[in-house]
Amino acid sequence: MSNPAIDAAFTDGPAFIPYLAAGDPDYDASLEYVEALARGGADVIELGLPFSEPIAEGSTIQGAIVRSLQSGMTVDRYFEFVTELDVDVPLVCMTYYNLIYQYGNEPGPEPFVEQAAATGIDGFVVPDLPAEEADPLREACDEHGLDLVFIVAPTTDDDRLDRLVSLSSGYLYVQARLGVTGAREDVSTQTTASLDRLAEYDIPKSVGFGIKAGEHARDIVAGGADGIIVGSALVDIIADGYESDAPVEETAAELESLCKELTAGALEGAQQH
Amino acid sequence: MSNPAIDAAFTDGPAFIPYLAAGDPDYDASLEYVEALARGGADVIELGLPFSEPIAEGSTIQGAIVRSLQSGMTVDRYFEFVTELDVDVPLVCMTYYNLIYQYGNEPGPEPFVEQAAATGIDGFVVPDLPAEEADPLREACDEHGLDLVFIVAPTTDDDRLDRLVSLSSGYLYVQARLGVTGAREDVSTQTTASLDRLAEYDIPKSVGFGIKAGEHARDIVAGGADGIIVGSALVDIIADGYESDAPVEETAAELESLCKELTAGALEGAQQH
Amino acid sequence: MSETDTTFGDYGGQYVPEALMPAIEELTDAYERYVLGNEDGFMDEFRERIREFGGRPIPLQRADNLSERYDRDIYLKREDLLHGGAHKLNNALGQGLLAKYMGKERIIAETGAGQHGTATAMAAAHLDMPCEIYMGRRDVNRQRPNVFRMRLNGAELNPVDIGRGTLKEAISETMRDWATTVENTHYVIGSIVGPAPFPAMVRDFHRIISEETRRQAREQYGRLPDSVVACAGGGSNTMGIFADFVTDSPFSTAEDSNTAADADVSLFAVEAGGSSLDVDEKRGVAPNSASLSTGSEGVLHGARTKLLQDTDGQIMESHSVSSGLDYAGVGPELAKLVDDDRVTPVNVDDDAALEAFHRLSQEEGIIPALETAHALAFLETDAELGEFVVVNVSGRGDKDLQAALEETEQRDLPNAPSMGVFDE
Amino acid sequence: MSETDTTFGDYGGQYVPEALMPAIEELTDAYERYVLGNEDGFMDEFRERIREFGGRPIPLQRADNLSERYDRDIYLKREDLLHGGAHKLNNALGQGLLAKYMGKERIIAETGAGQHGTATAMAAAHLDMPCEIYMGRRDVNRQRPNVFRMRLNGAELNPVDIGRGTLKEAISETMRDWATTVENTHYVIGSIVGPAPFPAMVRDFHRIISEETRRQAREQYGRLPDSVVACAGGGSNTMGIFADFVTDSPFSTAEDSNTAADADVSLFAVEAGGSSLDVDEKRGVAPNSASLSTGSEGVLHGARTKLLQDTDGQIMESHSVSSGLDYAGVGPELAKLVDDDRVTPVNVDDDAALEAFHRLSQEEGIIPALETAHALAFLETDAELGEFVVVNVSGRGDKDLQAALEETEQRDLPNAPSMGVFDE
Ligand SMILES: Cc1ncc(COP(=O)(O)O)c(C=O)c1O
Ligand SMILES: Cc1ncc(COP(=O)(O)O)c(C=O)c1O
Repeated sequence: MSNPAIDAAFTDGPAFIPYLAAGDPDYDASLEYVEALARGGADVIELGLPFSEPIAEGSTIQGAIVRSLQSGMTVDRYFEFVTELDVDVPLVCMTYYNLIYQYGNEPGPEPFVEQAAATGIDGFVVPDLPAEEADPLREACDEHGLDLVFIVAPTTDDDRLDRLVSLSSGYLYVQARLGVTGAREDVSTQTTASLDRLAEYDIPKSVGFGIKAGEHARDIVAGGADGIIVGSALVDIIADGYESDAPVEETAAELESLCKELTAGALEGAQQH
Repeated sequence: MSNPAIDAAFTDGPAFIPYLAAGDPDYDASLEYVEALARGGADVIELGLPFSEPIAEGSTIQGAIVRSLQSGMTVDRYFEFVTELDVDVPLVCMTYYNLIYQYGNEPGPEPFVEQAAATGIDGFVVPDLPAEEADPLREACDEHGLDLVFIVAPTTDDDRLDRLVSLSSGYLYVQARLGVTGAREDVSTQTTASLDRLAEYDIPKSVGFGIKAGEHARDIVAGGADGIIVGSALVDIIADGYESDAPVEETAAELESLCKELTAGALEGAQQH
Repeated sequence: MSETDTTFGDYGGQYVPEALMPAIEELTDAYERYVLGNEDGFMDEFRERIREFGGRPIPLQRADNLSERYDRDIYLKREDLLHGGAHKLNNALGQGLLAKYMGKERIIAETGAGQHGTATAMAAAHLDMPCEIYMGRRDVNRQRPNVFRMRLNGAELNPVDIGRGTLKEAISETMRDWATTVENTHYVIGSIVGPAPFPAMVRDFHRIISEETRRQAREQYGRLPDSVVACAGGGSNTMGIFADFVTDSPFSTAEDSNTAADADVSLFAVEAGGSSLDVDEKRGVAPNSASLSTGSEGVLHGARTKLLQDTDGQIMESHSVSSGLDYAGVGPELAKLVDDDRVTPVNVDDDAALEAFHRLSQEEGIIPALETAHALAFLETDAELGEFVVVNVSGRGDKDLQAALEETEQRDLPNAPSMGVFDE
Repeated sequence: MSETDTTFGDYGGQYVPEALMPAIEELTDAYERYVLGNEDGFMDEFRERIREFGGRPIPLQRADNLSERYDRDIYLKREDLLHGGAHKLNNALGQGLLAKYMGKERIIAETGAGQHGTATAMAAAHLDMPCEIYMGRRDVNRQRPNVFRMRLNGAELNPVDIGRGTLKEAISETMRDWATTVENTHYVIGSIVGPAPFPAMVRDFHRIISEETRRQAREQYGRLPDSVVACAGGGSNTMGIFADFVTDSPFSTAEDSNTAADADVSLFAVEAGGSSLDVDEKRGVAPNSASLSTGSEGVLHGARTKLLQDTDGQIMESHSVSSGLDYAGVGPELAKLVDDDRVTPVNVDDDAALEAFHRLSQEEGIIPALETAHALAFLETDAELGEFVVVNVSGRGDKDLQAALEETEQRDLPNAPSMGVFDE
């Protein structure tokens, strides 16, 4: 039942999964930036659809969301954005449930998922949708052949883990540490513990929350991860470029270069594993 | 039992009884001012000994008290002041009970009265001492041959009036209106009512509270008063002189002239009665 | 609602990050055992503390002058007399104590008007627990006395600089803290909002308002009221006083249990009409906080409920003269009761609330919170209130003095007192 | 005291202008009939109103954290929970109602901290009577929230610019108003001071504190306390909680009547030690308000009592960090009880009071009035307090936030919270 494009991303070595908020800091620049991720080696792209109350995000991604919304991002523009995007990488839409729920004429996730599928989205990550509330979205995703990726947290106990694994498709999002998104200086010891616990499950495990540099990527993949998810470290580059009014190509190049570093780190880790 | 000097003041026509606070605005000037009252025709002088909480005074006399205290007036200085004063008029000490009560080595009014008598004081008016609390002071006054003057208010009922008349010596202080001391523009109708009520009593009746000009004095004496008491109108002259830094003689002359106007008014009233 | 149900009809639920779900399961378990089951005498201890520390029972007072004005018997449920000055302590103390029973070492809370923050800070000091409060920067500025009070009670205060700096942002930020510290920390949410079991649990801590009101109404008036009126921000004072009029209470004794006649008690939830009920979709701004009256179904802060949102589902900025009502959502249980026609949602605007603030102050000698003033303003309505009306005076106005005076100055209210004495 | 006695031993009496004496006779008559005799059910109405409007009974709360700190059982009588935030309403409502029974059309009052003024303004609004309050200019400035509250309740506020602009001047000025308007006006004096029958009458309206405390102590602790501690300005909260421990109450039933054992209850009246107990005779300034501890007998504001005065008998300027204690006199009944060794006068200085203010706020979640903080500070004493101590929490500190913060900033207190959050 899982999406073949996303499955494919995990077949050939560790997957590098960068995140950016669509429309950050504005629509046109954001197109360039997302394309730079692909050039940098992205295997999957998590493309954020900004929501006004992002309770799981740290200040970096909150900043991205504010910039995007202020420059006019809406749900319809997001779908346009996806359509216009020239990348050959599967896309996972990362957003909060209310936007999915409101779309279309009747409340419920189906219209949004239908439109997402039509536009070329391959899956979803919804940080405020735990297993308990996921049935309607899971069904709609199944109907339209999209993955629904669940997040596994350090606090998730074994019972919940079983349930999440059984609900998840595409990959598991392994939250590297407690807290909100944001780049950190080190690799959490919680990460290794989580990966050990997950080893028995036959689903790709992508680790996110706090990864910033190639060496983190390396250590995490060496610890058993099948993919690494990096958001805030990339958003920081956009924020810096935006603050300093840097040319779009310059920021895009920096993004591409960090992606390459992370990809290389992940590869190195895979060799150590 | 009453003091002959004060009695004498009422034998020869209406008595003019001015009030000043001793030491207002300072010791030396105040001596001049009190002496000016005598020159102006005072039959009795009510000489205020300033107390820090003068609950029965309006803002004019409060001002006098503040000036006097700030220039160093104390109880001992007050007695010196009386001794030094060169007037041939009976003196009534007007003050609040706490100062009388505290004087000397043991609490109680006797030491103060003894000293007052020795210094040449002839009587007392104590605004915060109603009949209920007056026994100790009455006794001390009797012992030393001093008068104790009680105030009769517009609210005093007939029972209280009997009692006050029986306790009072020298004269009755007839409070012309409700409220606190202070010069007014008119004669209160309460005054006439009070005087009518008092007519039957055989004790001199001096009216105070609000008398400002000769015509008030005239009307009040015409209404049956045996004396008029004037304070705030005189204190106003001192306050004006103090504010404008006028020479002491100039202020003294003004005081003398107002006294003369009031004395004349009273005389005129006596002829009408 | 059954003990394991997380919803109120279509509303409610648990829309929170996975990281929080284990804590929410643990909380649900603790709620069922301690609150519903009185395990280890939890509810006995809660009731004793809210009585001795909080000052319950709280009187139901006949407002003689308002009664004359409106030609009905107006009774005031005086939650303003509860320690801290608002109903909020019922919940803050209840959750603080529950956190203690659960072995948590730290509590956190959001606050809008600062009443929930001060209540939580007080409860934390009383229970000897470390406490941190999140408060929007704008609210920090307009509710200064409450800010001082929280600090005096030893709570840390974290101003939230995101967005407009009001309750919505403070809740989001507290959830972020909780997502980080969930293992040793309990989030004391301040109204009947958030993921299950919060809405039911917070209601159950406030249910004591309703219990007392029923008993007092019977003792003092011989029967239940014709209507009960309460302001609604999140809706905790609202459900607190409505609870036992809506359905049987797990605490009510047989003698006091609800009868068919209770359905005759009209329940009015008064929302902040702000300056207008219209919304500005473009700017994402609703100049009101009337989510029951004008909102639509959606998911916010962990629950499905009625919201102020644009057509995409982005949450709008709400507005009200009173910080404590200034929120784009509302408790899911109230949303359900409104859909069921059990609760009537109404609203009054800023001006009417300010007038009612001055009216109660002048005519009854009680300075109400600006939130409460909304409930009081509704008494001016033409609606059928009946003979015997109870208004929940959810809080006192001490925290609002400055704001009320400034807002009054900007208007031409018929009953504003002159404050000229201060210029002298 | 017999019903017609105006004195307490050598203290008390009626040192007022003759113009006021008829009103005082009328008041004495009304006091005897309505208050002592419950004529026309006056006391029943008073008790009902203080219950419903005021929020009585008020809890007696065990302070767990203080009890641990002091290794005794510390109980707090929570008058801070009374409507308005202090014990003051007992008296203001009682006198306001009495004025109504007497047919008076207007009430006036002085205020220091503003608590008596706000209580009177609230009572006046509740009873629908016009009201004017006199308040020293300095107090107007240091108790601003209370000034707003009085105006919001519809009272006129008259700042008094005389002298240092504190309570002493406000009382004198209110007496002047009364001397002018005595025919239709009642002067609601704010403590157990002034001419008879005020000290006894004000005590009797506050006696309910003592009644409740006795009953609650017995119910909750099984016996009467070893000591009762209260701050003393004029002494109304003090005599309110001491009353029934000192002598039989006209209201106490046989069952609750005093026994010999009551004499074992130690009574501590805690005065404001200010910055020092020394006086500056020259400048007429006492940097404290400790008239019971350091004052001498004299006559002020209608009564003979213990005073801060110079050797001439001029009243000194008193000083205290708390406006409500900043008064040069004290109730005559307290003066008598001190002479009789029934009440022990003690004092604590400004610093100790501020520390106790922060201590209660942080450790018990109750922000006390600065007045009350003096009583709390005394718990640090070495004196024999016994096992079971009751402290009268005469009021809450909301009115004092600004003053407490400013005074704290000027000092180096070990337990002051940092207020840095506000500089951001
Ligand atoms: C006094 C008062 N009333 C009402 C409210 C609104 O909250 P709720 O609707 O949860 O009762 C608040 C919130 O701060 C409040 O302080
Ligand atoms: C809270 C509080 N406690 C105590 C006092 C002191 O007054 P009393 O000594 O009459 O109780 C005041 C006076 O304003 C007060 O506000």
